[in-house]
Amino acid sequence: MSATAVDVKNVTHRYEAFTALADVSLTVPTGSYTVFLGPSGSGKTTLLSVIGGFLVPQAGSVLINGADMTAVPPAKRPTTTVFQDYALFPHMTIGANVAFGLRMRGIGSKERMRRAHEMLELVGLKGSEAKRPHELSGGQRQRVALARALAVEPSVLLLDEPLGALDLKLRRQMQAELKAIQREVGTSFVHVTHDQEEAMAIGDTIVVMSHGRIEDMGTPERVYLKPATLFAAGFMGQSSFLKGKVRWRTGGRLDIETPVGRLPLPLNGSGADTGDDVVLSIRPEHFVVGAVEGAALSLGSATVEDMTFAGAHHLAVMRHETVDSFRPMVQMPQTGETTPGTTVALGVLPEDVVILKDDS
Amino acid sequence: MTMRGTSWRTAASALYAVLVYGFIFLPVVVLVLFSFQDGRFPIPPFEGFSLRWYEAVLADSRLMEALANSIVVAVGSSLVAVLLGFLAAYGLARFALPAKGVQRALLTAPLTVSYLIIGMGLLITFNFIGFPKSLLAAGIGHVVINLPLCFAIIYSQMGDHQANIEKAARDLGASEWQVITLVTAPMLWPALFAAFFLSMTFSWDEFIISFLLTRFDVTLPVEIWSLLRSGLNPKTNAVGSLVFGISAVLVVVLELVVLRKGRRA
Amino acid sequence: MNTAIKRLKLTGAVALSSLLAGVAAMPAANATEELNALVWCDHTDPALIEPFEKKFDVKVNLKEYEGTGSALAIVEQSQPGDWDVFVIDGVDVPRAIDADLLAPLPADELPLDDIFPELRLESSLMRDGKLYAVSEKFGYNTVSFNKTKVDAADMKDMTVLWSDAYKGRIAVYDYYLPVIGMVAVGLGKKTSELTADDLPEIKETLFKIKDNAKLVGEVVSSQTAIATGEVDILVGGGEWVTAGLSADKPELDWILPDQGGVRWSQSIGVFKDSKRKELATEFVKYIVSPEGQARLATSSCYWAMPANAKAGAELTDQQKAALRWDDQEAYLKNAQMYPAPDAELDAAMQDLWTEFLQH
Amino acid sequence: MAARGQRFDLGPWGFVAPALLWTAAFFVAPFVVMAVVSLWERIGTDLVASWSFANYLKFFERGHFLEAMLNSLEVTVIVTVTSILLAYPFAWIIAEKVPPRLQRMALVLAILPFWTSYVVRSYSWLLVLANNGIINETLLSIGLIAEPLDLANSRTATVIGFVHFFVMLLTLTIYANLVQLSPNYRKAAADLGAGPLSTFWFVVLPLTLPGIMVGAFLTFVLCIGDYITPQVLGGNNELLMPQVIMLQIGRRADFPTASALAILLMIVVTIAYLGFARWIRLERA
Repeated sequence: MSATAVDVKNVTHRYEAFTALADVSLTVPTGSYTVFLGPSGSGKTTLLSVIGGFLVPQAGSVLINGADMTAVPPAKRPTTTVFQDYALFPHMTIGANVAFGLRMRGIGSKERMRRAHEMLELVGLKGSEAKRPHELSGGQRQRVALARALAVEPSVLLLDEPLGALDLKLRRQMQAELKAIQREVGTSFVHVTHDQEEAMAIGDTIVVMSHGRIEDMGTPERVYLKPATLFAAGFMGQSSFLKGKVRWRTGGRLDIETPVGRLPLPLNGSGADTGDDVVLSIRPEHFVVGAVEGAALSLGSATVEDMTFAGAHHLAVMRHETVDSFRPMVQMPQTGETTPGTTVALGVLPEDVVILKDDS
Repeated sequence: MTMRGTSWRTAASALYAVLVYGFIFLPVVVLVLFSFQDGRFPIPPFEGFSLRWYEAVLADSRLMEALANSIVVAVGSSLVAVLLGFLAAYGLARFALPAKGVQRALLTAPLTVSYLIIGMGLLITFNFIGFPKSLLAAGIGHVVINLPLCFAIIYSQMGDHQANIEKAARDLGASEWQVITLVTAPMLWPALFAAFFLSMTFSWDEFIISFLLTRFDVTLPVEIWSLLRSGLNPKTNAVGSLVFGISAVLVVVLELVVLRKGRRA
Repeated sequence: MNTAIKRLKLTGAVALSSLLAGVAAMPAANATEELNALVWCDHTDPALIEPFEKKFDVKVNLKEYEGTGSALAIVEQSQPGDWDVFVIDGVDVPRAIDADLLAPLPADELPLDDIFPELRLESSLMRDGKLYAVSEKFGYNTVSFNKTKVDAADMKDMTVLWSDAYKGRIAVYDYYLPVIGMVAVGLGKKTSELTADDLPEIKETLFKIKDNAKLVGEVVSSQTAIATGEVDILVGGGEWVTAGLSADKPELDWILPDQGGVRWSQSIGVFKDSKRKELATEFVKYIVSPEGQARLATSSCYWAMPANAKAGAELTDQQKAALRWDDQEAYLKNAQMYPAPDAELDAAMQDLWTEFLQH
Repeated sequence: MAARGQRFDLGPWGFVAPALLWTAAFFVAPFVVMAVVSLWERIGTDLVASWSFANYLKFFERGHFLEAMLNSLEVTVIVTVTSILLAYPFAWIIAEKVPPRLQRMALVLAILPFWTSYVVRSYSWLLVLANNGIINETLLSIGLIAEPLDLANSRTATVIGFVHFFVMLLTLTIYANLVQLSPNYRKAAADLGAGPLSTFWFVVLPLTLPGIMVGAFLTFVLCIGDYITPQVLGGNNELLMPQVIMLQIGRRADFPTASALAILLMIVVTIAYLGFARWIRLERA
């Protein structure tokens, strides 16, 4: 088996005036869990359709396990899809639903039923063969859809917002189960979602998409901590942005002029050069509040405008004392006396600042 | 709203409902009652209970033949109408075809035309091409009037969710034919059944097209019409009551068994 | 759930297949040959047809019509050879001969001498020495009435119908020829000499009758109306309305007014394009035989006098009384034939009739 | 998202073609034939291809044709309006006052007489409305009237026969509309201070209007083209269009005139359709 399960090369697709995919290329390593993340209209579902064979792209090609599948219909691809609305056959039992793909492959009914039983056991629905879809809860239907898609042993399983219809608690629980099942069966999973927390929790690789383009691609940690673009930084978790200009670059260091003053920063993986306009992105938990000392750089002081309680911590929205356009979002302790109106000093460690090209 | 106001309104509603039910059932009750009339005239006074008119109906070979013809036409034309309507609905709902609006309008257009005009058009046309008046001709006419209905009912049930389910089947390896026979048709069973049942009802009761397009192998409504024109007697009541009784039992059984189940699903 | 559905499917399948099996078995009369006859409704009585079907092992398909126009319309909407036997009003036989619809009959095989002399109608039924149809049944379009509600003496004068003496208590039989004929007789015209010039006066009179009429109806509606007391007088009625009802409604009677009445007569012939002329001829022979005649005279749709005088032997006294067998001599004298308009006059009369209905 | 048809091009026309061809062959073609024949004339017993509008002119020249059309329109409008006025409250009572588990039964009961044969139903009304029918007998025996009412064989009888049929049909369609209505609309209206009457007038009625209009149009089409009811119940005291058309076919085989009349009738229905069109999406109804 090839080390690359899916290889998408320069795929472009337009719906009339709307560009759904613009020259997209990516690879999905065999046995990995890949998540396409993006807002609606970003092209993530279109990309999934292209991989699944429901859509032939106008340009580019799709290779699965090294073979060109661009124009091969879904039935003939080693992929199966778990649909957002599950698309269970309402007139069939759960057993028959799961065994459907095997039936299409001409497998005898005894063997089918055995496999269906196995798959249902895998997804934790042992003994539900005789039930019908409408007798199950949303989470159970989701599992049936998964079992049905896995029963034919695809090399790539495509999941189109599979958890979108579930409530939050169930969703978090299913994320863990999906990941566990993926590890158990070893199939490559490609999962589409617009929920960044889901993406981080579940993916080996996250592909951040916007306007038909890939904005960033990497491990969750990398994408979160060192997002490649402004969009990725904004879409994955919360960030506060501060515009600046690179005064000069020397060796591994940058000197950036910002409204809150000059900040000497390490490169932090950025390719910014002298004279570039940049945006500095800082995660809420990276702000240093109160005593700005040691290696921390001072960002001036800001007044707390609003506080929201987020369980493990507080999140404060602040207004910078001198720079109106800078509205830091800062993580504050779970317990503390800070209330709206309080003014605090803000700082940040140089290595925590992400330096992004200002492409706005 | 006071309690007294509420109960007054409820009483008025109940009275209204009873009156309308009375209006709806009046001709049926009279029909059935006088089918047991022990005399020649199906009008008051009721002269006594007798089953002789039912015997007369069952002994009337022309009526029985017409009954059989009606069943053949109703079942046959409804099957064709459902099949054509299903295929068209599937084609229009699932494929990119040019001028879909025009196609849909064409398929539903017969709904806006009187049966008399449809029947007459067919009569003149068949006459020109030398196609004989027959049960088959009437059946063709019945498909024309029922096809739009079947199409509309089935088409309305082919939404995006259903499309996704078909997509899932294809994804799992089903061929186009398998998708239709194993997934689409069974999934739409309630709609197909409703279309078939409605189509049967209309065909069963249709008069003017059958009247214009049949010769000897007439349908039951046409034979009843002849019966009516050939003399006044409670036989007409008896055959009407029989038809009503059988259909009513059928409808109630369907309601209790099929639709109840469908609703739970 | 699953088993319920299976059971349902099974029941459905069983019901449907038994239904279809029943249907297949239905046309039980799997007779070898079929005979297609275009008839008035009195010929559809199984008591009349079944003996013939049994004797010749044949299935007689009957299509009933009312009015020669309808019959010719039906023939026009058919293919040549579709029809074998034609029952048609005596006065309209020349039209059918003109249209080349009828085949000559073997006169020597038919009991022509037993037919009432007034019904032999050689001028209509024969042409160039060939017989094209034979009379089978006759009666009168006059006035039927309920003698408990209407003074029988009033009914002797037809003009009472267009005075308003019985306003709202009159029904009119919906067939233009006899009623136009009746009115013509009432106005002192001869039905055989009607022209377009007579129509305005007839129209005026008809409109007066319409003003008095509760309804204009076909056989059953007019019968229903007089039997149920909806109306007390039926214009265009006669023994064909009352005789069959005589057992249940003895109060219904009919009369030939002093001005006279219209006599109708049906005749029967064989279509020229028939592919079963021999069998069709056998059918004609059966219908004009005394037995056939007696059954036809008392058939379920309407009763009327048989054309064959020998049928009397086959009828009961009660039946003969209802048919006024013994009064026929006098009645025949005082009755005129249906009008027999040419196509143009016929169209004018039909337009007149439509206007009458709409009046 | 996915492009339908770009992938599975197994000849989608194969699905649509049978129904389209059927409709073209047995609906459109006969209509064209009828339109052609309407320009011919029947002279004597012959059909003459005279290519004239004589048959259409006849309609406007001859009082009784025009009158039939007016009668038909009058009867149809009376029937449609009466049926809606009777059926709406009835459907409302079933939807609102009848306990939910009994509603379906109430509805089935309300439309059960559908399944008596249509011809027999008209005939049955004739017996009900006759001078010594059940209505007159009852009214006479309780002394409400001294003379039997003239009900049968009249326009009244025709209208009653029609209304009977269409009340059932409209109850069904209006009920379906009423129950589809989310109860939250009414709750919201009540919450915002509307009384039952204004809730009905400003919220329920406008929301159910499209459904009523579809039903009204169906009633219009079925009523204006029906032959049996006026023929059985009207007593030929006036003629409606279908009766006049049938007279042309049945008594004289005058297909040209019948075709012209049929086309005129269709034009009237089409005008009515345009009037109703803003509410009607037949194929999604």
